[in-house]
Amino acid sequence: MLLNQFLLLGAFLFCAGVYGVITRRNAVLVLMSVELMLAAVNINLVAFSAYRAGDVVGQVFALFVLTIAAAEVGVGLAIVLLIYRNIRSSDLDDVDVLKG
Amino acid sequence: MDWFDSWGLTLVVFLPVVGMALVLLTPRDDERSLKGIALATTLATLGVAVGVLAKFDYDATSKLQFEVNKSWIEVINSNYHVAVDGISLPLLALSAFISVLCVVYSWNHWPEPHNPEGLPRVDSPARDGDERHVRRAGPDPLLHLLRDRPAPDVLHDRRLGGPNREYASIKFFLFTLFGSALMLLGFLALYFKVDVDPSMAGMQHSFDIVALAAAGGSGLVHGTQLLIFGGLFLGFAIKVPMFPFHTWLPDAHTEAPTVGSVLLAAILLKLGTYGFVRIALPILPEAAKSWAWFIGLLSVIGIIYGALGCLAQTDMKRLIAFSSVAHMGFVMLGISTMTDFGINAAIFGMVAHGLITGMLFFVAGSIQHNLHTREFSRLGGLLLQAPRMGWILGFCAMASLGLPGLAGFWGEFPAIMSAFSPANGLSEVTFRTYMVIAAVGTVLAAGYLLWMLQRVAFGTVKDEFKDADIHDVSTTEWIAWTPILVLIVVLGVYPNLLFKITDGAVVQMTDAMTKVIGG
Amino acid sequence: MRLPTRRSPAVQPVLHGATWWTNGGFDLRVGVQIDGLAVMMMFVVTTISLLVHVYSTEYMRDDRRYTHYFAALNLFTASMLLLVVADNTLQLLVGWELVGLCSFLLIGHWWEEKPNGDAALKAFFTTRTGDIGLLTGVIMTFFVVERATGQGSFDIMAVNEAALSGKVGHTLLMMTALALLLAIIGKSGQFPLHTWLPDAMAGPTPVSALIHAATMVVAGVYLGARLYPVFYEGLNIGGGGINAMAAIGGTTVIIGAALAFVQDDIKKVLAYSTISQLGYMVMGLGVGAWTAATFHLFTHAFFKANLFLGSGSVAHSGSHHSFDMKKSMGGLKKYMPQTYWTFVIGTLALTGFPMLAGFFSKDEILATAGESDYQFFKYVGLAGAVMTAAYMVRCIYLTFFGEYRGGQPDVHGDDAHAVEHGHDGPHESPRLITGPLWVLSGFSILAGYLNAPAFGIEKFKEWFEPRVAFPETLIHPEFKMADAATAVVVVLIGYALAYAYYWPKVLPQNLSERNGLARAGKTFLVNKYYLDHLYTNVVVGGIKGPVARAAYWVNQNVIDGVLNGVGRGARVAGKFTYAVIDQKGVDGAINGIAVGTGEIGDATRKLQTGRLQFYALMLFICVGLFGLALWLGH
Amino acid sequence: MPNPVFDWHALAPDLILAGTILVVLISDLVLPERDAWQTSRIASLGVLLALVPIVTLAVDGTNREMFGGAYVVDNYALALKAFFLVVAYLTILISVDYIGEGDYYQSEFYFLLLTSVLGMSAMTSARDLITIFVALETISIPTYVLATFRKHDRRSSEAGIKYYLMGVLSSAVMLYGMSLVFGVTGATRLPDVTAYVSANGTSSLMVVAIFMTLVGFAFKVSAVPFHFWAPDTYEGAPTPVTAFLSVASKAGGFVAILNLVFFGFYAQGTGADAWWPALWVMAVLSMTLGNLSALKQTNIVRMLAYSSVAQGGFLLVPFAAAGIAGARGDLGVADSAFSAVVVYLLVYGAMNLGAFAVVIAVARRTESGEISSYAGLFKTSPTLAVMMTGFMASLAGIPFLGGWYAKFVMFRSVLEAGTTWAVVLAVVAALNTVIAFFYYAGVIRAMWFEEPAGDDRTPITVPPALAAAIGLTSAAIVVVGVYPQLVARVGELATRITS
Amino acid sequence: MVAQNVVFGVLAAAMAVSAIGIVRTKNIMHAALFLVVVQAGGAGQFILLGAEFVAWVQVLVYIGAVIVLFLFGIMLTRDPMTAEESLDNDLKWPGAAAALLLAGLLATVLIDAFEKEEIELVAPTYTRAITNSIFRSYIIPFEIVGLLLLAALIGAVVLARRD
Repeated sequence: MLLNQFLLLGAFLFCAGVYGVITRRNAVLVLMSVELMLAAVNINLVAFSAYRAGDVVGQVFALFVLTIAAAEVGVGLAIVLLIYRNIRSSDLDDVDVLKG
Repeated sequence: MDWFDSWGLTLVVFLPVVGMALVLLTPRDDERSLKGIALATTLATLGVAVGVLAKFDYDATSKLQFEVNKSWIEVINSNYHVAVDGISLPLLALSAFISVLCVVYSWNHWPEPHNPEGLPRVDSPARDGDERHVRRAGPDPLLHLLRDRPAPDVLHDRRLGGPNREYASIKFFLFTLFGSALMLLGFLALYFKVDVDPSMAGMQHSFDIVALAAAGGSGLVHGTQLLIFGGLFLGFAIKVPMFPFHTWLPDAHTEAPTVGSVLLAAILLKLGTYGFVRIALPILPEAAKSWAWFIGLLSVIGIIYGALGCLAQTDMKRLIAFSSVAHMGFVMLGISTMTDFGINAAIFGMVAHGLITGMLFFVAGSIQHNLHTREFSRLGGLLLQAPRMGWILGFCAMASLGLPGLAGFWGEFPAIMSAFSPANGLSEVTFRTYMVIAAVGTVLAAGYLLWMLQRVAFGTVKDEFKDADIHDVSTTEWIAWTPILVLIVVLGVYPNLLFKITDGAVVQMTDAMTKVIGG
Repeated sequence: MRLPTRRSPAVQPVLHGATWWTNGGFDLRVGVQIDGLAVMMMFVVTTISLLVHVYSTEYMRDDRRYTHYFAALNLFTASMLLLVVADNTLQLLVGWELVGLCSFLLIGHWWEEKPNGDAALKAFFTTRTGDIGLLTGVIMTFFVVERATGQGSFDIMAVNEAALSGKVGHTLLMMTALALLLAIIGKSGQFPLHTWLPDAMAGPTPVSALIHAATMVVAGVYLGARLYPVFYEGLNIGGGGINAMAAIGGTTVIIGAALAFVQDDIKKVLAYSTISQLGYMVMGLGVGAWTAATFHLFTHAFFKANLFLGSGSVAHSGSHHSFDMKKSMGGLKKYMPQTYWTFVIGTLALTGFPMLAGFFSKDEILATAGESDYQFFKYVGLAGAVMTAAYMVRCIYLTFFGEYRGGQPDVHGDDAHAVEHGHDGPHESPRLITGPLWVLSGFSILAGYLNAPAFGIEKFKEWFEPRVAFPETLIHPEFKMADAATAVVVVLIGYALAYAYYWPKVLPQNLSERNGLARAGKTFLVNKYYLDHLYTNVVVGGIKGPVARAAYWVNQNVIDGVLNGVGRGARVAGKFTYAVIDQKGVDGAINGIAVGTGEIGDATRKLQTGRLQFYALMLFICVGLFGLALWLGH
Repeated sequence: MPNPVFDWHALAPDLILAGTILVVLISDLVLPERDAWQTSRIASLGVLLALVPIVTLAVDGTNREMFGGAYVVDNYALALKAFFLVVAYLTILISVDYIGEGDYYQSEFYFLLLTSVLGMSAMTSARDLITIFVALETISIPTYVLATFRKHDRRSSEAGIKYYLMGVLSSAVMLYGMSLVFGVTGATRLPDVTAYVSANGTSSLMVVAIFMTLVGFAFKVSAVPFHFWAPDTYEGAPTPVTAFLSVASKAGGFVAILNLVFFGFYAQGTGADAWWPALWVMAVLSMTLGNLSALKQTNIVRMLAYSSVAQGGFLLVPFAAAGIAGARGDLGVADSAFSAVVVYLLVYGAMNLGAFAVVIAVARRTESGEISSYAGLFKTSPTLAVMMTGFMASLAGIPFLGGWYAKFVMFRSVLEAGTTWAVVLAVVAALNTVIAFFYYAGVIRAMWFEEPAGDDRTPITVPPALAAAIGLTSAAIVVVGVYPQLVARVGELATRITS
Repeated sequence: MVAQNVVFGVLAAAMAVSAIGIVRTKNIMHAALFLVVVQAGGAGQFILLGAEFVAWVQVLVYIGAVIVLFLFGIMLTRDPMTAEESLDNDLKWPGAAAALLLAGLLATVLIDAFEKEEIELVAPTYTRAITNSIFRSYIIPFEIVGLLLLAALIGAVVLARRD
């Protein structure tokens, strides 16, 4: 297996995530897109781990990323929820009071 | 070394600060106390300055006297280093002197609400303390950059003044700050790039002007010198102000209260030129040599341009302000020749301009105080209504146009003369051209000043002021003005009073520069 | 004929000095240099000043600013003396400027009227323009000395010695001389900077006599005489032919005289006459006639002061304070005999009537010009003499002959006592006025005998000509009867022309007599035709008509126009500079920066849209672009 | 793999902090509702307690490394740990009344605050990509919540979501970058990264990787163009949180960059080329755009937000300078750049916190963040006005207030570098210093020279805690300004790059 | 090796399609399901790379927890009364440009750097090795993450709680 096949997959996922983050109006969908980006990171890490002859550090790193990503999602969803409560919308386009 | 030798200068510097603190602590409506404190402070300062003048060793003007050199911020090897020599002594005296007179003048020109002539006394002592701080030869540019805070000036301008004061302050602010910022960069670059003699400054890097001047830019490649000089140039040139950095000046003057204008003209503008003499030239002589033609060019442009600007004015104060541009052009021309002649002339020019233009502003202020206008179209016949004031105006106009026998001449003539034969390595053709242009400038000076005199003092009183209640020079005004008028005459008749003081120091400085740039 | 200058060790200048200022490590001095030239000037200045003071006590009685007037007059005298005794060029410059200041103050003495203020300004400004030359010239004298001795100095003796030493480059000397010549042009009313002098007549008449005839205006000539070696070497005066100084002087002689013809104001006639006479002096210096020029300076001071004071007397007591000859004078001879006779003496002296002061001094200039290689200027001088004689006769005629044309007092604003006794008819002036007139008349007659080669008297040269640091090859022409006779004839022609023209009652009488005597109509017609032609076409049509008027027009509109235009132009340029360059350009740029700063601020604020996903977009685009740049740059 | 050696002494500050966090959390369960404010006391006590071992460690003075150099407690770390603890203490002081009077979850507030501080404390010692990542997230995640803490205010929610999302995105970019760094170097510990870079230089992949890694922190320090969240979040978040974000959180980001750059990517200058251009551009953009935008603000918090962007730009200058010089083999600049950043951070923390404290104090009366509401403050509350003047002046860099020295060391570093790029940077910085004067002076002017708007001219009452915070910070800037030796020493102690 | 490559290909294709689905679908629920596919595919790739522990954690955390969170999130923030609007905003093209820019950049540098580097698969990593690493080298981050999770939990509760 080529290292690059994993890396390019990762890059693709990452960029798909980027696209989603920018274009999705719904906050939850944006969070999902973020997850895509983080998934790409993990694939990178694990692929490098394997490429470096099983250097576990990459995998450990991936575990940390996983964990923290979960925490982030939790907080993120809570914030989205709060926004929904405050403005009855989870549309990020509606969140534009602060500007200038 | 008695206590005065070590404490004299410090007293001069910090007494006004004490005064400022006291003034701040005094209730605003207690006018008597405020005046009393301000007068006491400035008088005390003047007293100490007179002490310095008295104890100064006039046979060794090139030596730094009353020197105090105490470690201040070790980490950047910055010292509290103050001293006076022949170059700084006249300006020290001028500062102390003018501030007393300003306080006296404002005794009867107390700022009422919406009376823009009054003195914003709160700022005054602090301000001139600041100025004096630098003025001392004191050789630490860091001190300069530390105290170089135009904010008080701005506030000063904003507090009481004409209707456009906001605009004026912002412009002043923008200008002086941009200048200061680049100058600060220059100082820092000097600190890091010049290798000074460690036995003089304790370390290889120093802000000490004396040490830096002794190094004369050693360790710097020419390009770097040019750049650093450029930074210093901008900082000082804006303060001077030289063309084309002058546009803040008329605005600032027009909008500032009378005493503000006087202080601005008499003291503040000298910062720039003094900076050139004290810092830019001795520390970076080679760069100065390369820049000299350009500085000279801007100077003569300033001379002509300032004069032309004057001719277009309809406001008396604005005219006087523009005349400062021209006068400082002569000063800068003297400096740009890098000769002892020119620099002596420059220092004389600074003092003379301080006295004369300050005086003109005083008179303009009193006219405005009486008539509530400074528009030429409404003025006229001052000699009929207030003959003494009118003659004083005439006297000052004559002094300002460089009439020989009055102080102004001695700033202009040697400066023009020095351009005939600039320092070695500078183009004679260029500078002789400058000389002729500057000489033409003296004619224009006569033109605009006499024109002003005619419009204001001659002729008949305009109908609207026929019945105006005009006071001729009042007692306080006499007290404030007489010393200046006397000095203008005395210095004009016997210029050596000043030249004797400055010459030694200047010759020493130019000799040092000559060593670097080659004789 | 060239005579070597006699060296008399007896007369050495008296020098006294003290340190004035110190610069560049050496002292510059202030002091006095009393030598013959200075003494001569001191004599002139003090004498005339005294007489003018006496005269003024009456003339200016009850003036609104009596004290100011005398204060300024005294300041002037002091300044003039300072100029005269200066031992260095810088000090001379100080005096020079101070007399200019006093001139300004006195011309503008009645500053309530704008024309007076304008005249004062114009005088000061114009002379100040010339002072560009003085300023640079004085500076260059310093370096002239430096070239010669290695150490610069303003010292006049040193400058003169340096100029003669041959160690100084000719270019520098020439530039110095030209610069100083510019100063002379300004101060001594030479073409083309002469126009301020007629305007300066706005001042009180005694002032005109003292300042604008006798003393201040000759400061330029004095400068030329003082630093003569500089001019001599710098302009190569010894070389003959033509030089700038002589050319300027010669031009001024003619121009001034021509303009005097068309003036109706008696003071202006005298003013143009002064210009013309100053032209003689400058021309004299220019052709190498140092002694003659200074001598003319000396004599001219007396008779011209005499004439001015006389005109003042006329105005004071005869014409209700008007100076307009055509409107307010005429026929005053019978009312003011003393004034009339002193005026006539002055006129004769001025026009070079034989054996009076002007005869000796003017002739000597012409003689020297003829002796040296400046023949042309001799003829210029002679032409000037004709014209001088003519216009002065015209002046006398209009003032003292004919019908009295004075009506009601013309409110010239001259002085307050106009009201007091102005309603009287014309009468003789009081003694305080006529006294000085007679004294000056005496000088006008006698002054010439100080240097009358015809009688072998050369006291002037002996006493006043410098013995040291002076060009050795100067010419002192001997008296030649032919030259003197030529001059006399020329003057007489001038008298005759004017007389014939201005005494019209006489002329027809004359003609009818001829008619009766000759009865030869043809001859008469020819004669008449000849005379008519001569009088009408040559004199009237030629000099007074087109030429003089054209000259006057040129003078008022072109030369003066240029000067005024320079003034106006400066203001226009000032306005332009200020309004367009300064406010729009320089200040605009600054404000532009300020505004631009604000606009960028606004633009950056617009970037801050408040849209979260726009921020995200910016983030990723920036990441991409930065990354791309880094990758490309690597 | 050997068992890890725990240097308990070195870990003591972090442990005490962690313990405090737990105590705060538990106390919430124990304390009755009305005594919830007590948690602030516990929190502040714990913070102060944590300073004790820092002092003992500093007295001891040895560098303590753990986990093969992945976690280091040296003077630099100690100095910044102390800084963060002090900032935490001050933040608690300025929050007490704000949080107590609003309807907030008090103990949770302090709990989250301290957790974030723990992340910062860890960051100072972190010399490992994973630790740095974890520390960063520990700093960030609690602050996401804190920014949203005014739950019923949609502005606060908006502030939260913007901060959160931009934070997460930057984290993602950073992680992607870190994964590449790991992939290229095979290491996560910074000493190993340095070793790799020294040996192999930087490939183009590495350059991109380094840049992406730095993006995460560029977000944190709100460097343009990764700053978009900052003004909105600062304005919407509760003001004490804003103060905390603008000081502590930003400082955390800078500490991370310090670690990454100087302990990782600098590598004796061999890696400098890879990152200085990016930091240079960010510094220039941050200073310029930050200042220009601040000029136009009417809301003081927003103005301070842009001001903090600009200050961040100034703080980036020394990095760029060190990089420029390092790439040319001039390693000396790194030292002064490093200490410049440290010194600047210390000073910046004091003055910015002080400014926010005054903002909070004033808002208690005016309930407005508009600069116009400061009109005539000198007439009503002279002390507050003087203090605010001090803070503004210090931020502007006016001497004898702390800010000037910070600017000074910043300029020193860039001038020492001395190449064209450095000079340009210096000039830009200098000009920006000037622009900054304007908006700071605008506040001063409003306070001193304008008439108060309302009729109420009684002095603003300042609660003791807030007053203490204002007093402490202003004392700090005065002391530092007059005697900069103090922080200069700290900065020097903290330096150990080229050694 | 061929088999592995085939597996990779299949998984990768599924992940790629799902990823596009997440960012393009018009149905939020579908997006959540696509996310499951991506994460599961990721887990598969991990296994392929010998990182079994990570794979299982991935399954547990993501598919077990995170996706559930998302589903809750979707349900809680969707007003069932309002019709489904477009899920995309007007930044599609700029967004696509940004994504393509990044993709191009990343692909270029990656291909440039690693060209044909092969992954030599050794034995799957033992979980023990991972725990060793975590508890020896990364104990401090580990502990901090513990606190962090607590903080995130409490934070989320504070925010989400109705009061």
